[in-house]
Amino acid sequence: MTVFFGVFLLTLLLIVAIAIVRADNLFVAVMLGGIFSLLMATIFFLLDAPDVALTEAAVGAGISTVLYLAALALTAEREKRHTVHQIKALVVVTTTALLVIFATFDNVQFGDPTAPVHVHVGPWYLENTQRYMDIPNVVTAILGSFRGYDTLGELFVVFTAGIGVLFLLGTRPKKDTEAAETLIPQQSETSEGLRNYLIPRLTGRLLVPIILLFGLYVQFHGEYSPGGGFQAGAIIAAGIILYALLEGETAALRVVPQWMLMALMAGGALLYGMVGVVGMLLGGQFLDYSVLADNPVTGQQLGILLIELGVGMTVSGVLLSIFHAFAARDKY
Amino acid sequence: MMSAIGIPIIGAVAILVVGKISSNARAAVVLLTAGALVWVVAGLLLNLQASQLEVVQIAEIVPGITIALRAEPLGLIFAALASVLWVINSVYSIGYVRANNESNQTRFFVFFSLAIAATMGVAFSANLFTLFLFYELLTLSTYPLVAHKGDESSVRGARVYLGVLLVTSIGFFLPAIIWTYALTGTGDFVTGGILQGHIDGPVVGLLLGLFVFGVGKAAVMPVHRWLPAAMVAPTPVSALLHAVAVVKAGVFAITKIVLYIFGGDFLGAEASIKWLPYVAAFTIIAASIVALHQQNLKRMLAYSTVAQLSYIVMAIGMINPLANIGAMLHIVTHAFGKITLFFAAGAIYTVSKKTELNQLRGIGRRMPWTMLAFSIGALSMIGVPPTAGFVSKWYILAGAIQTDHYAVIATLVVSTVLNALYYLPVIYLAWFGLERSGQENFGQGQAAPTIEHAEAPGLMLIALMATAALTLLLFFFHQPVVQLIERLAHGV
Amino acid sequence: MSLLLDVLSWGLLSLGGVFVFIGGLGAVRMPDLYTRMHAASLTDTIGSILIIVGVMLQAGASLATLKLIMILIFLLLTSPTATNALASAALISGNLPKVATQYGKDPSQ
Amino acid sequence: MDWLGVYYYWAFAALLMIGFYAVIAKSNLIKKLIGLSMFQSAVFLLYITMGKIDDGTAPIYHEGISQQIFSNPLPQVLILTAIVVGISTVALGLGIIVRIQEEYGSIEEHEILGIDER
Amino acid sequence: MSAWAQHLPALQVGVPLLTTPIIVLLRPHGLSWAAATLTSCFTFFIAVMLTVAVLQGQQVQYSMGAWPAPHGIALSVDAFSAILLLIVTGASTVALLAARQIVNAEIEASRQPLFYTAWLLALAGFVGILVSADAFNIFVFMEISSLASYVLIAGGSDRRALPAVFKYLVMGTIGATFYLIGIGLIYLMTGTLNLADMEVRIREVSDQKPILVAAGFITIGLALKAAVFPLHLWLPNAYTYAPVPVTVFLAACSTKVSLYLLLRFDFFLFQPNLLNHNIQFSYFIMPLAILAILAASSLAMFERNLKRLLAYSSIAQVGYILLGASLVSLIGLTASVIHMFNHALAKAALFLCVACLATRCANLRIDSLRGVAKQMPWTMAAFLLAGLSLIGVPGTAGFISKWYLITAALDEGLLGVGLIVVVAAGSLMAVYYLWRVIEAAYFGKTNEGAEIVGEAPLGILVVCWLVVLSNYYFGLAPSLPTTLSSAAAQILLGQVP
Repeated sequence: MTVFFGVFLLTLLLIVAIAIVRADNLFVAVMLGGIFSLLMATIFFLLDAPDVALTEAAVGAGISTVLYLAALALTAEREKRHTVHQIKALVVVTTTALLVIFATFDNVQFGDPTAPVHVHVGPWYLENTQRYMDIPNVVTAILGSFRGYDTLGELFVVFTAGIGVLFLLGTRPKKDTEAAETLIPQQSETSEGLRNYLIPRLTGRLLVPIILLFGLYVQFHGEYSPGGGFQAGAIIAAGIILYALLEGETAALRVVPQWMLMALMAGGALLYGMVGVVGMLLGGQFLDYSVLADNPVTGQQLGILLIELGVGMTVSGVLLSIFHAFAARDKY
Repeated sequence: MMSAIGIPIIGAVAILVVGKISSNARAAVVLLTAGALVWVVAGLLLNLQASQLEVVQIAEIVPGITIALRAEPLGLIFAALASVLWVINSVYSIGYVRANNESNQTRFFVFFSLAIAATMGVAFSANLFTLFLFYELLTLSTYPLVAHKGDESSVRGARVYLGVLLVTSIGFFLPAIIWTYALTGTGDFVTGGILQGHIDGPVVGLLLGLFVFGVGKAAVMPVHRWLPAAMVAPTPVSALLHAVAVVKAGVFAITKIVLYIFGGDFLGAEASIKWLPYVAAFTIIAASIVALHQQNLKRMLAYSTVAQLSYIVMAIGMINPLANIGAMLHIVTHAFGKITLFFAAGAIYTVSKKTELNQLRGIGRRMPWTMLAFSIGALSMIGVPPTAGFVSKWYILAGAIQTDHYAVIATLVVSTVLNALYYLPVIYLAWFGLERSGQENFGQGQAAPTIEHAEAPGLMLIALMATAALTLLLFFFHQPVVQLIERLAHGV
Repeated sequence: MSLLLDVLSWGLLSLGGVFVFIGGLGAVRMPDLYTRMHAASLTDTIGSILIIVGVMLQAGASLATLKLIMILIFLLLTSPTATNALASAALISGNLPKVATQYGKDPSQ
Repeated sequence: MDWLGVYYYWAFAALLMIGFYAVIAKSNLIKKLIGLSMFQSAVFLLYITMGKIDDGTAPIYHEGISQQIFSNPLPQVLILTAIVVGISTVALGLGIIVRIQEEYGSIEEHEILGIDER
Repeated sequence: MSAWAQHLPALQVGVPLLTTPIIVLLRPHGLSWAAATLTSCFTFFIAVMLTVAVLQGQQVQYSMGAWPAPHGIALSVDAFSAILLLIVTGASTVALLAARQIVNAEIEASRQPLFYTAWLLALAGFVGILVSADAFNIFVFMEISSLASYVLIAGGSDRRALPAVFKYLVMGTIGATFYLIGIGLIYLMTGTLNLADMEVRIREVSDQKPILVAAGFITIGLALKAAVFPLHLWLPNAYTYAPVPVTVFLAACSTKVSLYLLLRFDFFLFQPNLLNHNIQFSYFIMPLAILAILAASSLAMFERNLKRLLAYSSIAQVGYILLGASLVSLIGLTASVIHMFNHALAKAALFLCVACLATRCANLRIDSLRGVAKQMPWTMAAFLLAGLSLIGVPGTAGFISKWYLITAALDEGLLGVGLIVVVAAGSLMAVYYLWRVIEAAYFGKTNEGAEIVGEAPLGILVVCWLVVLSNYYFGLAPSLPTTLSSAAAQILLGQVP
């Protein structure tokens, strides 16, 4: 049954992908992109990866769609039909695909438990997670502790992106005469939000606390069920973005001011790093949580809790900062 | 030896400092430096026995590749020659730059000193790598001198100069050096050579070719193009560098490579290198014929230099003790003769702004001393006794006869005739021609204004008379030099 | 008992599926945005209610059922709101219903 | 079901092609960026596919249930990271695009090149 | 102290990484430059300590979170990574020392803390790649460094930087994704991500096709990031329109780090385990390297903008590095590694001179630099001396690498002769394009109406001369880079020293 379901979803995914490429209207392409991400999330779920599915849904369908839309509001909605290097592109693309197919075609071990992937490192985690840290979600265990350094790096990628967008959009555009003539600056209506629309506003107000609550649940329940800092950060950010859409930019910034976003962003990264440094100071290695408490298992659990918190803080801080950076700009 | 290289460098720095204060102080520093250098080199020359030819290692760059110096006789001759002529040339240049109001005089003297330092480095280098290092430094430090005037034509000339020298050195010389290191694991200059037993057959000829054409400063055709191009430089530069230091560094490098890297015995037995004298002979004849057609005095002298350099290469290529002595001697004698000629050309330019041959009619009557020196130099080029040029040519001829090298003998004869053909008319015109007014020179493109002038300034005159006198003296007292060379031939 | 539950839940699920299918058909076949939205709302309301209740019957009285109830409430809150927002946005941007204009009425008046 | 595995890999390859094509051939910068994220999504699919074990479940222990086959958790962790890296790249890319629009008044590559050549 | 010594690899990454949130939190006005510079200095100091440890023959290993590899992430530092660590941290420090005035002029004070944060993130990313021994971890840090580089390049006031950086972003992401595909295929066949473990387990893989394709993807992906010739399109504009200190930093190390990975993967992982890989590698890389040297040099010869000229020269130098590697021999690899070091020295010095020029000249076209040597004698003297090192004149650092390269080529017989011709031609082209600048600056007539400019600020000039002189120091006493690079070559060829 799942087999057919998988094939069906994959086919749908490909159709959507082609539709995205062919869409002239960028707005349509972005919305289709959201659908693409949801389909992808479903496929991930089907492949036993609920953590990834949750992330893909929150990040791909949620946050990235919002960011694209924010950018579209500042740029142009329609794509001009101008395809370059079509032949070259086709040649390069086909070669790449053929290479991949060449590599995998006659060596498919899909779902085969004896494949090298499933006998070497992976099982070790499944066998030892209980012993070392006693938490049910193995993905969280690997993410937080076994490969915690990767996650630290990942957190700093997000941090870098945040810094980057703030830096790039921290400057007011030079009033290019050329651009100013063709495009008259539009008065931004974001500060008003949806105040004049009763139904969306009412429902939205009802939903925001629920979303935030769900975010906190995902954050702190990450050790037991799918979820963790990233997903939670994305969900909380989405909740506040919804608030900003309803009540307007300024209202949102009054609730969570710019300095607080910066503090969240840097504080989360710092929190994560400090957990590592404290491990070092207490005589362990960098990011060694076992030394955080008397009992190594408790230490691990504490460490994972703390770093997930750090991740959640930074991710929500960065995503909100980026959203505000886009939303606060006038179109030129 | 370190001080031989160090003194000019210190001098350069001192000139840079003093040059801002006064031009007299700068002149004093220049002369002082030159004097000190002669003193040091003379000291080395006298202590040749005592110093036991030690190798002084300065730095080891990669295991096996070192910067090292050694005072061996060949290098000493070259160093002594360059340093003595530097003193005379300094006197001359001070007079020249003042009389011509050259700009950037400090830069001129700074790079001049640096070039001399590099020359000393070439002279004393104890291995191929050190030789190459100083060889390149010489190229680079003389570039600003060639481009000194800064106008379009001098920059273009300097570009050719740099281009040819760097292309040959990086394109041929460096690979040849690395090849040698790769074959033998060393590049030390050892009497008798180091390549024997590591290489044989036609590739020896290839390697030698890389060296000969790689050392572009030796101006073997077809890599001679830079030398006429470099004539855009102020005359003192042409005189010392492009008659002595730079070009001689080229042939000197070839000599060292042939004697100390290949080794006379090895090359003598190798058939694949027999082409060398022929190429040199071709260069001699061709360059002489080209010189015959030149209208510009300095360009004519430049082509003459090309020809004379190939005498040395040809002599070395014969692999014969007598010819070797001739080659060494020719480095010295040609230097004195050619520098005299350039000095004279510079003196003429300074007082009359004349550069073309046909403008020189009757100039001997206005500048008798200058033209006397010019005549002595020209006779030395042709090889007429009692000038020094005769002695070296004689040794080369003796070597050729000893080895029955008829082609060389023929070349010597033909080239002597050619030399005479282009030098004698100049002398004749200068002394016996009638000075004409500027109008008639119009055909040459640049009508030289007829300037009423007399003899050149005193400082320049002293210098050119000194070198002319030395050219004569060396004919009578060449024995000490020959002895020095013979000691080398016996493998000190 | 369990058989009864099974039959019931399958029935609900298939019925939900049928409604979803009809909704999809309508979204494709209807002439303009508003009528299409109208058809599509069938999927959001009756379709999803039937399917979720069907799944609830499968799950029994557990935490999962609680979660499903939450999802249902969430869906029932959001999808009408979204439909409303979409329709009014379309109207404001000047996209008029085809069906209404055919009868010569302008709904914006 | 061997052919299912093949289908997953083919879908990966096809998705890779579509995304990559959009990146190279499209002139619109936002379209390029969308293509880029599809290109990355394809790789996510590859990783997650290889982590799947037949009859496995998500790698989360439940009370009382023992002796279960879990799918490989490691690729999932990697892809979690990769997804976040992807959105970071997209965010930064959009920031650059907005700046380009402000400076050039266009987000079509060929137009921008033309503007600077003038 | 010794307790801390074992943490050095972690500190190497941790120090710059964890300083960044502190800077963002405090945003110290005017002090962010000092903070970044101090951090960079300290990172350099750690790199020196690590190098000393490597030279003493220690096995520098570190397990993150105390989880042993392959289950946890391991860090390891050997001679190859040590020499790159020196390059990267040194370049960052030097560029930062020279950066203050130019950044003050180009970027508003309010944005400067973010700029320096991005700088440290880029540094941490590069360093993280170098110390890591885990394939996926390398990807993560590659992305940190890339994203931070994009930010840095787009930082200047020149709008043309924006399309350039977008192109870089697209190509860089494609490169990183290719790398990820390659790693995925290897992981599929071996089940591990730790490099050492991978090396052992690839040997046991019977079907080599996926590994072969993985090698292809990784090599191409990294070649894209390393600006190997036909894939270099992002580089010239990115370097040209970036703020000059950023160009100093990135030109000295960003492509080098990708080349490091390229060599590490191809030699460490694939060379011993794939049939005929050395031949495939050579056939693939050598033509590209030769093309890079010749084509990029000739583009540089006709380029009018000084910065872009130097950028093309960088592409040509990547060719030299790959040429050494493509010989697949001990000396060839030594030449390759040592050229990374020496080219970083020379290019950093040259771009620092450009930085000096940029403080005084509005425009960096060669035409507008005529006669500038009279006004900025020290700057142009430094340019000349650094240029000599790039050309490879004896006595300079550049010569050492050319020497090794030609020695390596000589072992190849007839092919070697051809390669020597290429190397020599490349050097001569370098003479040509650098000399155009020198000639204009020294002998060109000052442009009519050009305003009188003075010498560059002393701070930048001192840094510039420091780097120029180190070119000569390492040209005359190159034992440090030669020791490290020959050890690196041995490691790459699997001959454990």
